[in-house]
Amino acid sequence: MPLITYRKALNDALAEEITRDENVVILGEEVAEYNGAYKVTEGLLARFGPKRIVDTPISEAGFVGMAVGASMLGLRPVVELMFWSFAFVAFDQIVNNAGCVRYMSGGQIRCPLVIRGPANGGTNVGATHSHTPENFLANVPGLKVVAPATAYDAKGLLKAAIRDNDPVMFMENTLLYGEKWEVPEEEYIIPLGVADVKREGSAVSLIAHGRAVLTCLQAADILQAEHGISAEVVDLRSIRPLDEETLLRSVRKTHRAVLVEENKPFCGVDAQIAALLQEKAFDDLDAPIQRLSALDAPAIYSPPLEKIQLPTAPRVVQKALAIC
Amino acid sequence: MPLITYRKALNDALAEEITRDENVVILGEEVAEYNGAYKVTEGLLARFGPKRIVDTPISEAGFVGMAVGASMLGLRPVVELMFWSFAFVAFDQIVNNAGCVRYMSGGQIRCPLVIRGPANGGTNVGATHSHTPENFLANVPGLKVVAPATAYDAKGLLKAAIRDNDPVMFMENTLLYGEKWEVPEEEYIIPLGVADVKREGSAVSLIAHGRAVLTCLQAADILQAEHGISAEVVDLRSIRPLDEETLLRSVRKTHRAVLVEENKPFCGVDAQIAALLQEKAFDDLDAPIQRLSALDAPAIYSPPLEKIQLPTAPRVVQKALAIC
Amino acid sequence: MEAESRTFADAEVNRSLTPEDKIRFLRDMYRIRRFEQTALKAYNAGKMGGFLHLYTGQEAVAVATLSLLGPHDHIVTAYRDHGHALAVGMGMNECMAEFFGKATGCSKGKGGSMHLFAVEKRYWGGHGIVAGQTPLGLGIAYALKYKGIPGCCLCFLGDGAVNQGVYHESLNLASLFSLPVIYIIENNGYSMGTSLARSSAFRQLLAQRAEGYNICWDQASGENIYEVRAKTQAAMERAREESRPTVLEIATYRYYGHSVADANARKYRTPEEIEHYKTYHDPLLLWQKRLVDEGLLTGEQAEAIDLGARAEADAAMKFADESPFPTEADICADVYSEVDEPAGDAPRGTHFFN
Amino acid sequence: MEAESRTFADAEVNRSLTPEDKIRFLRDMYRIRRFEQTALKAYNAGKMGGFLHLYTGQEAVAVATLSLLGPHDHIVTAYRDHGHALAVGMGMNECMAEFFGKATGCSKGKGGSMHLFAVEKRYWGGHGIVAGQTPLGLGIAYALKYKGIPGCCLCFLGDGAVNQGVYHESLNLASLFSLPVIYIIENNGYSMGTSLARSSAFRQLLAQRAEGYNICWDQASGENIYEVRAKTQAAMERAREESRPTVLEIATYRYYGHSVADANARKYRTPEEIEHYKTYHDPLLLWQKRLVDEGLLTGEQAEAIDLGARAEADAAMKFADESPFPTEADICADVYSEVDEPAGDAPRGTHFFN
Ligand SMILES: Cc1ncc(C[n+]2csc(CCOP(=O)(O)OP(=O)(O)O)c2C)c(N)n1
Ligand SMILES: Cc1ncc(C[n+]2csc(CCOP(=O)(O)OP(=O)(O)O)c2C)c(N)n1
Ligand SMILES: [Mg+2]
Ligand SMILES: [Mg+2]
Repeated sequence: MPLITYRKALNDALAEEITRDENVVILGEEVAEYNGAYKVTEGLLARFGPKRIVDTPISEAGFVGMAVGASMLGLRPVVELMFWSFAFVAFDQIVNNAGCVRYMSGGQIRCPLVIRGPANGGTNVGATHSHTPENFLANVPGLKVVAPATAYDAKGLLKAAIRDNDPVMFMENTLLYGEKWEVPEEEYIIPLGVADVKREGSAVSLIAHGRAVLTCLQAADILQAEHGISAEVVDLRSIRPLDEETLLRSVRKTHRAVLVEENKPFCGVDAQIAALLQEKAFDDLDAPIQRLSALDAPAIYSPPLEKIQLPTAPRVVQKALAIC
Repeated sequence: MPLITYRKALNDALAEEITRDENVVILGEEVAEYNGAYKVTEGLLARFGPKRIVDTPISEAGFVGMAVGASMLGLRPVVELMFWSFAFVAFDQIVNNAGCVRYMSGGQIRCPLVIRGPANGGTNVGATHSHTPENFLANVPGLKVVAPATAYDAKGLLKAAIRDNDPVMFMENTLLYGEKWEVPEEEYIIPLGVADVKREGSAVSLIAHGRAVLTCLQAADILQAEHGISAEVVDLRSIRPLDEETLLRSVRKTHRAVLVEENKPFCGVDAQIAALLQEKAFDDLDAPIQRLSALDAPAIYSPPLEKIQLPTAPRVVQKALAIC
Repeated sequence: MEAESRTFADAEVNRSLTPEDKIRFLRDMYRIRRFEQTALKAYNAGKMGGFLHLYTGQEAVAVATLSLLGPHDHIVTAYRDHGHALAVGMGMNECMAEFFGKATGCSKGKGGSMHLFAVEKRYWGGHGIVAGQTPLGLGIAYALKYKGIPGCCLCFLGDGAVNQGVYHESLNLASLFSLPVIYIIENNGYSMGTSLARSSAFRQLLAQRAEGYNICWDQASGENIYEVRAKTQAAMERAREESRPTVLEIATYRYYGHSVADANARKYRTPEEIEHYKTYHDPLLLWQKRLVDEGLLTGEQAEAIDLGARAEADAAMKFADESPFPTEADICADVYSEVDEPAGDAPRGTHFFN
Repeated sequence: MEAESRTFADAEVNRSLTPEDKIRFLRDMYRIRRFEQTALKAYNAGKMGGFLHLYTGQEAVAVATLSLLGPHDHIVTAYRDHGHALAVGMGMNECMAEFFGKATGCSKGKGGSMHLFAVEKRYWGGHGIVAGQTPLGLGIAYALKYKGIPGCCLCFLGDGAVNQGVYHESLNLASLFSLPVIYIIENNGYSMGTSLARSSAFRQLLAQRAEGYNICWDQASGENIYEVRAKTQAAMERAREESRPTVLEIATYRYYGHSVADANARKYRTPEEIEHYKTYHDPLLLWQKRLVDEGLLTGEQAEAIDLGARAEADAAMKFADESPFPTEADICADVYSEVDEPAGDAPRGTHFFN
């Protein structure tokens, strides 16, 4: 299988869906002529022209709302936020229009809309540019939230998201754009709501989403190599809908869980996962569920410090050792 | 002690702090000439004049940001959001400016700002007007979040919030504005970060914030009267800072907890509380922590249905019985 | 004034009106007014919750503008949406039932009075967040242009709504992308208890802000159906033929408070001001008088129209009253289309977290 | 043109300038330029992370406008903030150290280059969210007026930032509340890779949108220090004396890409365009030539100034290099002032949740 980057996987998914469905339109700042701030949309303007690939001014509330409106009429806009951090200027449009209009109309409306872009820290762009709002968005019934950790998942999930008839918030990671994974040439779709056991193990479940999955995989290597502990790594992939079954199955096997995310801890996604696991697998747990999140402060700029503000493999190991 | 309404308690707190500190200024839509959409600011314009009580246009991002800027220079703006739901059009200003400017300036800046208003469902105003974003706001390091359940708490906490040198998000409830409690005439302050055991009990801890505390008190009555179960009711009062000690003390005593909130479940405040309790009181828990939140859909308009969408005392009882 | 309004009556779009058309406008205004009076009674009787934003006094705006809707035109508005809903052809039953929170409501009781929707009539709501609908109108226009459909979108907003940033972002996008959207500012002089002068800084008119975005704008008197139709038609032609946006400001007035629960309805404006409007500027009475003057209608015929509207409203009240509420199971329906109408495979994963 | 620029030189605010003042402006521009060149070198050497938005080409705007700051005036700007920081009197050391993420940086390494702050100099940042600073500027002006302080706030933004809604909300509030705030649009023709024409719909100028809010506006050429000072002074007087806002649009140009990591810097505009600006419109060279023409400066003196700036920048680089990083414990400091500087009682409750 060819090795391709996470970026290329996204680019391929976009190109395939644009080709497949004339209602797919890509909108966002610098997505067309500039080829995307992070080059995810590279070459698409040249291939598909300015009707399908559209540059917008710096008006997130305006163009996100516009995309919601267009989706109501059957377009399938894929809106790029240069950073998910900028969702906060469009937050009302996302929560109230994308999130609630179907409900408030008694089901008369569908919003087949994707909003995508990077949501991560770790690139020294400061507090305002390093938000990871997957927990906020997944709180909203009516929205779906996805966070792929690999190129393979990114492609399959983005294609599913574009075909989905509900608004899907798609969280990428700038630190992964240049990383490579094997991705088949044949078309495939990864349905939303299906987690992925990225590594089988028996002694502890490391549960994560997005780039934290890779941190967990490293940690699992260390746990095995240095401590003889067999860790299972479960990747949520889809945060809402959530594949509870896979999580529960893993924890019922290992009896121990460490939850890792790059979000801030208070009411992070892992708060929800911990609440859920302790409720539904109470008797299976041999130790308290551990959480590892970003150190609880706005994202610090200072490069070496930001690196340790985010979860690291050694800290995952430490958390696991505390309960193994 | 005189019985006064939650509304009057807030009004008194505002009046006292306006009198006490010339830097306190009340800003918001309809707060002055109209006396407040929910009459919390009633009479203040007449008493304190238009310099201290200021009507704004419908520009939440603009006037919230303005208040952040003014607070940097030492004013102590108390901004009313007619509904906390409208915070979403001002979300960037709240999270990035109020929440991060101190950090990004390396501690050069303080934002002694209060944003207050009702955050609740239950009044049939539909999905867009019934958001309860305390979980979102408490996720942001740099912000504080408070949710008083009684007139007594409302007054003491609001005074503390106004004197606090950090931005405090103050969540009220329109369904409580007209309810009465005993409130002393002498001045008092309730520090942030201190929970309140609203009812002592031994068999199960019912933990809640805001109006859900009252639901829990009713449920505790029923549990005692009909099931002979002694429930303790713990009111968080302050969500961030959070009084973990009081929560842990209660759970270590009762060994069982039911968490109740009117927010949507996914990543709600109670997800955080559950994660925390299971981690820090794992061995003390005799049963899984139960959660009861709003039924997981946008707030329905239909009055009788919205009533049951929110947690009810019988459902709290049911949750408690499941683990007692 | 007289001369000017003659001119509007003579506009092509008005000259082509049949007497039946003109009488229909009157009937539509009566229907809105009586529907709302009945709703107000029901509200006061505790039959509904939350807000009820009456449109009474503004009826001519919705009736005149929406009388121009062609088969490809769409509309979206704010929470003061009863008039637009009826003017676009929704039935009183489904609207009143929605107010009552009944399963037979247009939004199955989920939206309430602020959220009336009739997608099959290209009526996209009813939106509660001030100006939140303005980019939706843009998006509808975007989709029309994208698909090559020769229609336009009328997007209504209030005079207070112009101070929300998203409206300005929408204006820039509308002009930059050359979209067939028409922003209709229904300027009733107040946003809740705040008069125009206390909420907005401007030179002559709110619509003039459009100039900064190189957008054509105009104004009209909301008590003159001919004028509103003439100005709206010009904007719609601009939209359909040149794919250019317009901002149209229509002067109007609401008789009731902001919402019927507005305890201050008579405080921030004088009773005289309200009376003055009712007496001299009531769009319904003015139109009725005009039709009588034009010899198209007798007083008795007008009364019959009124009675018909009242009867229809009473029947709607009865319908709403007798309709069932949604069930508890309905609460979590209409959240995700994938769950409501699974395509092939059953939905995977947990969607709801209770 | 020649005549016009004479007029600006003759403006009261410029006639009162001493030769030392004028030479200081040149020195300030050299300092900004050399500081940034050094920073660029350091960036390319991997000494810093994230973005670096160079101001090179725009120096005259910050130097001219901020030369007018009185003891009660404040400023706030966006992420392209190096020029404003130095022009307001910040040291190169604290700025460079901030770029390096060092504890000795003005923001202790927490903000980075987009977030330079010097509160004691009434310089309120450095803000990364486009237009996010615009209501902050409003609030500073609000506080000044509230406290009866006879100052004003200069709030800078880019040409792309005018399309964020919050800027418009700010304009309305500024005019409605009559606040002493001056919005200075530094129009460098591009927002990232998007030219003005592709991002904004307008008639002649972006500043003209101010008319819709009944706000005075003006324009100036950013290569002419006299003109910028004259126009800014007029706005500052309007602010201080009438407590009225102004929008001032200043035409300028940036030589580098949006950020130094902008791979497309030379794609969305021609190399000729950039060369043309550097050759004919460089604000630093133009001012230097003017001073030489005015007989205030020799070529050698100019070179000495340049060398001084280079040396200062090199020293700042060394300072930054040798400074320590913050410690892990610093990560959770400066979040809550209550925790950092407990007043009386120890802070209660848990503030951090790791
Ligand atoms: C963002 C937001 N802020 C505040 C409100 C509360 N609110 C609802 S309607 C309204 C007044 C709007 O006035 P206007 O736009 O003139 O419309 P009108 O009610 O006169 O039709 C206000 C303040 C809201 N719904 N949304
Ligand atoms: C809300 C928001 N959207 C997008 C961005 C990304 N971004 C940063 S600067 C910029 C261009 C701004 O251009 P302009 O306002 O002209 O200022 P200039 O960079 O030319 O100084 C963009 C799109 C952002 N920081 N914030
Ligand atoms: Mg109005
Ligand atoms: Mg620019």
